[in-house]
Amino acid sequence: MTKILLIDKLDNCVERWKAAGITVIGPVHRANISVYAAVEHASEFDFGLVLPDRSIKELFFPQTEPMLRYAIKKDTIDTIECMPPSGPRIIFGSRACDASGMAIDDPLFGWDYKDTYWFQRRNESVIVTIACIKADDFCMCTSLNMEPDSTKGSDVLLRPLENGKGWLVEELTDRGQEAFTQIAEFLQESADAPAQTAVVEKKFDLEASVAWLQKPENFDSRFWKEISMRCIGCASCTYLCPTCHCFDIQDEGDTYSGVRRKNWDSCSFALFTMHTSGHNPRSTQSARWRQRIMHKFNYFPGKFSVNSCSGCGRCSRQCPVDMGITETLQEISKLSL
Amino acid sequence: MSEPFEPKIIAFVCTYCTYAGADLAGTSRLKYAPNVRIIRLPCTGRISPMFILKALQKGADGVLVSGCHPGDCHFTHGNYHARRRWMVFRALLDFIGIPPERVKYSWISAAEGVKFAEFINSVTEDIRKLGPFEQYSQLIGDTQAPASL
Amino acid sequence: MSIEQQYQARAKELLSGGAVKMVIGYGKGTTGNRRRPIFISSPDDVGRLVLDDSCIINLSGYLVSEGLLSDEKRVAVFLRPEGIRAINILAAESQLDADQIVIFGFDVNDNELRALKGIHVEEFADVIGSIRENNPGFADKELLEKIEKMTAQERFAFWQEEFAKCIKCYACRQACPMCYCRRCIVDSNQPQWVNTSSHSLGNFEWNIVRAFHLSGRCVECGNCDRACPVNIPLRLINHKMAVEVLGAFDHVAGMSKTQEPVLASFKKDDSETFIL
Amino acid sequence: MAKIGVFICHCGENVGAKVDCTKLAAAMGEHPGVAVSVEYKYFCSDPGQESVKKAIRENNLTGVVVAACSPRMHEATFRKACAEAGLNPYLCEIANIREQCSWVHTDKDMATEKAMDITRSMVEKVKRNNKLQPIEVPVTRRALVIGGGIAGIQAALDIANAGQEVVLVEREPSLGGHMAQLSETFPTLDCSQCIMTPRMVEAAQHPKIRLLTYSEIESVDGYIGNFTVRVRMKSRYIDIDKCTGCGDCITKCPAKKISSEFDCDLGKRTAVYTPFAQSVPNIPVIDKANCIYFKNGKCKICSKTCQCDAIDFAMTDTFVDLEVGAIVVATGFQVQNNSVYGEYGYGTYPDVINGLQFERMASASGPTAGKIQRPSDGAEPQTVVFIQCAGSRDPSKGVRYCSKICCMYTAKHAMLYAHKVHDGKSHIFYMDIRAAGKGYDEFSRRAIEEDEAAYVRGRVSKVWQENGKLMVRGVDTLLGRPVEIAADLVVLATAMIAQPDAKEFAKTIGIGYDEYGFYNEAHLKLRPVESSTAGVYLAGACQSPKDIPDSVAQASATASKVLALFSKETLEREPVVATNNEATCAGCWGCVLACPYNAIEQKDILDRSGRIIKRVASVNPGLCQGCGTCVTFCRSNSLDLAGFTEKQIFAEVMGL
Repeated sequence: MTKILLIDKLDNCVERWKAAGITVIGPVHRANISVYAAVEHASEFDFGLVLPDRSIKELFFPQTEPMLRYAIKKDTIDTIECMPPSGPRIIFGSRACDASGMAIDDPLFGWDYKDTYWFQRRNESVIVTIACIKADDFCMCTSLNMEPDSTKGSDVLLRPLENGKGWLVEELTDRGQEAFTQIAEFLQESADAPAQTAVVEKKFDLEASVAWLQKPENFDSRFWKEISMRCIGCASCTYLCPTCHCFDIQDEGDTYSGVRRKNWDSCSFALFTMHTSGHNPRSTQSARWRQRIMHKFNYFPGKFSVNSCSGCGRCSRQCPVDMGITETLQEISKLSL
Repeated sequence: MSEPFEPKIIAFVCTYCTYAGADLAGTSRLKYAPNVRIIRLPCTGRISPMFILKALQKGADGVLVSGCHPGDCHFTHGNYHARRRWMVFRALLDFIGIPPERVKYSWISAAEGVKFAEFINSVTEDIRKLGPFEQYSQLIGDTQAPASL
Repeated sequence: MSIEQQYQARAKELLSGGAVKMVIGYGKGTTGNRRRPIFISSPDDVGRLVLDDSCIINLSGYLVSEGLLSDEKRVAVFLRPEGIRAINILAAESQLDADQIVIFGFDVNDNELRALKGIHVEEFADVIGSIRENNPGFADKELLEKIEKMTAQERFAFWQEEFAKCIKCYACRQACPMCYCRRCIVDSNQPQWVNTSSHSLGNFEWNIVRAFHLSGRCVECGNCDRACPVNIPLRLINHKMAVEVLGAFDHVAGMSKTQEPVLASFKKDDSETFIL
Repeated sequence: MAKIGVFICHCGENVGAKVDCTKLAAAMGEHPGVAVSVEYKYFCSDPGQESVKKAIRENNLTGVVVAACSPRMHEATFRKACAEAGLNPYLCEIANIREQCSWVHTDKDMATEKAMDITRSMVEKVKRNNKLQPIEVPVTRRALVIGGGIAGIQAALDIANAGQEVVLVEREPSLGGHMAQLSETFPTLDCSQCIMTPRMVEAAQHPKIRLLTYSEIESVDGYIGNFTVRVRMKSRYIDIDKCTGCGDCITKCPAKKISSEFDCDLGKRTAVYTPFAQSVPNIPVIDKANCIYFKNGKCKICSKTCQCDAIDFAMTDTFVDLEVGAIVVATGFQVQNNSVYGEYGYGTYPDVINGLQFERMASASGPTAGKIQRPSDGAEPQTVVFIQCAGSRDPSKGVRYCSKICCMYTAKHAMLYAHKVHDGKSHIFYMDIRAAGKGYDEFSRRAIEEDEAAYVRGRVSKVWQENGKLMVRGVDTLLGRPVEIAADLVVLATAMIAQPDAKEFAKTIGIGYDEYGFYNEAHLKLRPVESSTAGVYLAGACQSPKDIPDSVAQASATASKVLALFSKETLEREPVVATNNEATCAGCWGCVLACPYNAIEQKDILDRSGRIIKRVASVNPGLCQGCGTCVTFCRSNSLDLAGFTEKQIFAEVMGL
């Protein structure tokens, strides 16, 4: 006998959490795309998605965010620091890949300087992940040595019931347990069996690929040019990626006042590394794509002992020219044979 | 009683015709609404659609663009080029939901001080009636607001 | 012989004889109906070329990749009529020499693939000329009519919701063959005309500027629309502007390689009913 | 760090009455970057200007804003004052708080508020002003005059008489143009050649004028003050240095039946010829197309006749390269070919002629030695019908515009005819009589009153031949009835139109033209003799139909423009010109098309080995007039306009 949450009771849960001052967030549709967003009612959720178009990242690291407001006076500049809105949040219906993505980025944001924006939101959020029972051609968590029901980064794991009426509840952390204690009355004991988790085919040999990437001579391999020839240099892969975390700081305003903002930035853009002199150390798109792969599977793990990829497959799924990490690592796997 | 709404209006004008027409309105001591702020450019050909967007960002409730009548351009063709751009840009703004009533175009010559004064007055009244450009103010407000989540 | 086989044979012939140094075409993609751009330089690889009704991406943008055409050698490319029009614009705007481009023309009507005869862009004048009379238009006509019927306020709200999704990934720009600028105005920060932040103001400004810069130049290939990861109906705006430009200036983008850009030219009797 | 001085002028009571200048000065003093903010009664006065200069020196100001009257009033004054105080004059701007604020508003609070905005905005602009230097363009003091008609000759002589060098290029074998073809001129009836030929000789003999006849412009490059021009000297087959102009070759030439262009096909000439007896230079040319030797390989009679061995059948075209500082275009006009009016029978009936043919007939040196004769049988016509507006003011078959001179010359023709054929009767069909000009209306009245020309207001619908007469059917709209006249000769007042190659030629020089091919002036009212290309001026009928006095007046006007340009060794221009960022330019050339002045050129950026890396736009500051149309067109934001830069305008808006 284990605890289960029935879908029918979910609206009661949402009500209860909201009454406790918690913002409830989950996969919903907004103007022709699916995103994680705050809801009023459980009926807004769509748990049928393989995963939302946009990743969970933006709940912790929004695409644009004010850092400080300033006012220019004759001899001084007054500044007011801005912090993100505070308050507890439950992200209900994350996927394993998205949740683990946040855990992957924790050391990055807490390394030399603790990013208060990131950690305030991390500390105030409970991530309730639903194990996947379906996957698509682009899913690749298993290739990253993860599973559709991995628990990394999650506070609660829900396993869909075979009958489709609800989820088995596995509380993973104290925070998760606390959140579910608040809705304990809507949970019940049941012996219903969980559904089979999705089968995600292994698409490449991660270890062999990483070994190839680590060989210095491969930095200048012709491979990079060939694999990235069709890359158009947009940022859709990096911006949809749950683990890509680069940002730029911009001042916006008029003569008298303005806002300093933290905005997403992308290594796919030529401008990303452009020097004031006009020199660009990553002057070609192939150099930029190489950087993205190297960063995720060589430099980042070198520093934080974890690959900067959680296998969600959004990069390939959304690429306007059908590129992505999967294809690149597949090809590298072949090269390293 | 709340204060009557005083619209903020920014005008982009060419120096040879409309700016001179505005000067003539002054030397003729005509009176018009004080809501307009004029930015002087050499020619309507220099007036970029970007200027209009920036005027809106600065909270303009109305934007005016004015220059020499066709055939009168000091630079012979600047206003013909400008006219095409305006035509396209106006249609675009309209389609995006920025009402054409808020961005007005005119030809005012150096001799048309009266037309200038009347134009400013009528536009100011029209925009007063339309009220503040609240939808755009909301966009501007977003630039100051913290992230939603 | 299927058109695919005919074109493979032609590609082989051109590459073997050195008539072209590269063929830009379509290859199999990750999933069944996905096609990806491929670049064939060896006659032995022409078997990778795929041609069917899933070949949609307008490949013309690759032709202006830095350095590709600077050796004056020829490059062949698979193009639909929109792509052919794009070649005309790129030639008219001096981005390439049309004589260097060998076209593998094709079109899809009622799910039927059709080869378009010709080699150089001027030979397709009839095909693209018919677009002028009967523009199939990919834009969602129903949605367009719906938006046109809205009040300005409703339209603003509609676009506000759409643009709110924009993440400024610039996939629309990067996918567009007409966005060949070495530095986009949005990347020009002295001054910063377009707010780069993807707050609602920045998103409005970017999308307005993008549409303005494509007015009279867009061939409605739909690359932007398909590239947009957040499904903003970008092509709809472009289509609307094409309709406006046709009505006002009798101009259809990309009709010839010597066509004057509509916003760099004028007629003394251009319409001006809106000017007071 | 910006140190801006703000100087707020009361202009007596003019500003002060409606703008609280003290409050304005205080507010501006609090504005970031403002080092000095002061008010004064009259800053334009000497002590006012002195105080500005003092403030600049004492505070090391980096920019100045004078909040006062319109920049159109005193911008120059204050910029000069700044320069005198050692501040680059382009670091000074005017905030217009009089014409556009105090004079037009009644509420003092609101006017003050507005004045603050205006001044702040201007301070923000000035912070981003650049030090500009006037552009100095060296001037080659030599003028090229293209066209040797009366306009070209007048311009050349005026410039040469002022001591400057002139190259006068004429494509025909002789100077003279259309005026040399005319009989007598209105409204004085003096003989055209009597007044024309001395001018031709004067031009040819002038020490400052280099004459290149039978020559055409091949190419024009460069810009104001610095044009390079290539002239093709067509082969005359006669050595101009050896020929004495004796005319023996002409007398002996066996090919005598060639239609004379000069005589409008009414007379004949030989294959070696001068267009007319008084040709300047009096050196013949061999018409290759009609020369028996060139056609058959045999003849050479001229060569045998020539005492000075001047004939050279092997001669080829040669080229002359010229450096000139200014160009006067005086390429003239042509008359419309009236065969478009099939119903008038021009080209079908030999006795239907045009006005220019009538001129040749009436000319004492013409093919009939001044006698009025029917071309068909040489008989003296007893009844002549003149049809005005044969081509002009007729959008369906001719041109929309009025050719301006036809009313006058038709009146003149009627008079000349009356003077030569005393019992002859002339009828003139007209639409309106346009006789604006000194002595013009009196002249046309004389034709009616003294020389009994019968004016019929109406159009002619048809001319046909019947019993040896030309039957002219028209309508008299004043009497409201049809008219039929049996005439011996019909003269059509054909439209003046642009030269056949006018548009092509305009492209060679780089000037604009209208839908008819007439050249566009820079401004119809204010710059009527300048083309839109700096340094290229327009004289005579190449710009629009003109009579002789107007052509001469315009020619002299161009000469004064050229002389003003030549008055200094360098040309100083306002530095308000466009610049291009070559690193970001995409090379789309939209700016090249949009520029009204052809000031933007394509420039190749080469690598060290000379290979082209990219092509970019390059603005020629000598030609740019500073309108900024290109800047607005530029999608990549690469172009900018000095004095009105993107940064400045952005700051102005952001400062509001």
